[in-house]
Amino acid sequence: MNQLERAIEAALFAAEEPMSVDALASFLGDAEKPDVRNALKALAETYEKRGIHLVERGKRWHFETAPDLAHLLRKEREQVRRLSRAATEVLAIIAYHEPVSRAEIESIRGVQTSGGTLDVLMEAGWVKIAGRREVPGRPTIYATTPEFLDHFGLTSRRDLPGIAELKATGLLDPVDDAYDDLMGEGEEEEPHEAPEVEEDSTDAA
Amino acid sequence: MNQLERAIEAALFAAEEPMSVDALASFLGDAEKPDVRNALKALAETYEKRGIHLVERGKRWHFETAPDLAHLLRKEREQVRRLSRAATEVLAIIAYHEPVSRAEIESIRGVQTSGGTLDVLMEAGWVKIAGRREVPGRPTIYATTPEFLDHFGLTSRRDLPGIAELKATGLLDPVDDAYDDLMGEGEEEEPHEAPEVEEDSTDAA
Amino acid sequence: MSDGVLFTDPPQEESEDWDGIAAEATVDTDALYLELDGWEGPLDLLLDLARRQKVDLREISILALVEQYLDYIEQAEALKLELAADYLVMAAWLAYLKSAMLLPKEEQEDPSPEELALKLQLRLQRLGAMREAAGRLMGGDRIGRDVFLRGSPEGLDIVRKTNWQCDQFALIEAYGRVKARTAPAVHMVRERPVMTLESALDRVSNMLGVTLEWMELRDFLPPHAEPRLRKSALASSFVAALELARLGKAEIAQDEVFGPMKLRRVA
Repeated sequence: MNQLERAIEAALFAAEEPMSVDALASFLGDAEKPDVRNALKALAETYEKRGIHLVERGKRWHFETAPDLAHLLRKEREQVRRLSRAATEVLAIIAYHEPVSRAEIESIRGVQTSGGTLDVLMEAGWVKIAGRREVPGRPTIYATTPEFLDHFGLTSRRDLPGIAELKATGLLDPVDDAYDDLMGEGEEEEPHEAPEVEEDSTDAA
Repeated sequence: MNQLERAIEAALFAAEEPMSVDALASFLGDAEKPDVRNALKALAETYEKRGIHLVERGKRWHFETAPDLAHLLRKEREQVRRLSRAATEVLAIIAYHEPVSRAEIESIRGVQTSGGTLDVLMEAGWVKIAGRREVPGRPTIYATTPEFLDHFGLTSRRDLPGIAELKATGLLDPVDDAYDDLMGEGEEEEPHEAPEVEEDSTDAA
Repeated sequence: MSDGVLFTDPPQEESEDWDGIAAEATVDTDALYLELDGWEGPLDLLLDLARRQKVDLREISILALVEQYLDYIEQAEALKLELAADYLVMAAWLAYLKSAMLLPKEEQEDPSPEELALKLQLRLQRLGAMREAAGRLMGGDRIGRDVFLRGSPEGLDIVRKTNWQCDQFALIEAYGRVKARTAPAVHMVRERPVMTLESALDRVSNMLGVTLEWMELRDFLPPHAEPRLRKSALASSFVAALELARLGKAEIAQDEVFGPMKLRRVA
């Protein structure tokens, strides 16, 4: 085990927040980023079978306890705050479709979404406003945060359960697009109420 | 690595306080204390050379970062600042009169000197406490340091220009006389109504 | 996507995160159940009904679904339950869809009932997919529930250090400034040729006592005085004259503006 690995191990252990490769490199002074990356990988491997794991969540690294020990550690600990079903669904829709406007969320759920639901998600730090869509009305669009990936144990958005299949089967496409696809070529030019969502490229490694 | 070791590792990692063998044994349910003790020893050994150490302090165990990495975990952020006018004056007085007490500094400057000013000079490493004067009240006395000479490019304090030289260069002339000299003869004798102002402009270039 | 993957029953443990609605868990299919408060809108109810058909949503019979929904709304009405407007709107729309689907094709208007049915099906698929995804998301290793962070991290110390700057000239200049400022100040008061008001008052009243004639102010000034003393004497004598006039000891006269000011004793 080299000094860099030791230093990274100690820094991540002591840090109050997950740290990115950049943050680690600059914190450790003269460390080169590729070296930091390699050291992180080596460390993650070392810890793989231990009671503590070193994990990457949204490009940031932190130590956490091994998931299989949850039953031991869960007792006496405060339960994670329960999300309402509505909030859970809205969060999933944002995560799988991001960035997405409230109207788009509502069109998928078939029901109005109360502002409170989005507030809860933003307060939890899992959802943030990601700007406005440049269409008439300039609706606010929402996206997930690194804390979201952190909390749900996802390395990146590509880790979202089943997202590849959902994409492949077109279940993330707006209904009208899917309909046109099914009909072969779209004979009737239908207005797309939900414009094509731009894929968030920030976490495409 | 056995399950007990993994569990202890995770428990100590997640614990908010160091844990005794008893506490660990009861936390982990049915663990026998000797087993816990052995597992702790094995873990401590495993971590011995790593960036994190498992240590026993007063019969309670916890993880901490390796002591030799302390310097790495403290990041110093340097910031260049110009010494304020007040601090420069105090420094000059100490340099010319050392060792000197704060009361003496104040009497030479003619204004009160805040303790913060001396702190700044000591933080800069240019001034140190040089003991106490053996007079009633035993005031602390201050003197300059070798770093002071270093920073100001002086071989010794004798390199500081003397009063005679200061006079010759006009640095000791009262401002009004110097003004009169510049203006030819001084017809109007103006009262000095503005008392000396304690300046604290840190960024006066 | 393999059949049924999206709509397998979500693992039981997920329901702990679902806020008391848990349609799947609490519902006995055979019993009459009405949970309109629990369903978030008609689409939700439709999806639930569709899942009861236990087939892939792509093969669901929209007609059967419509009938179930309408039955359902009817039952609710029979029980005199308050129905949210959007449930009734959906019921009306579905009733229309149903009738359109039962009518011969030629009489259809655009959009065709098939299109409407297909789109409804697509919507249900999407909602179902998201519901499934939400369940799997919540079932992941969540911090604070499945994995735990360090209990009390020391934190990384960031020590702010100031690098103070100053140079020799500034130092010496500062000392010069202090010395200059605090050097014992000896004030030399220069002697000035002035006539005070008191002496002017004495002088003018003495001179007035000599005669009863008008005298010009000028005549009271000391002869051969240097110009600066003369100026001062003029000012003081003028004020002295005013003072004597005020006391009733003298009269003042001036024939023209800026003319010579004359003074005489009051008899």
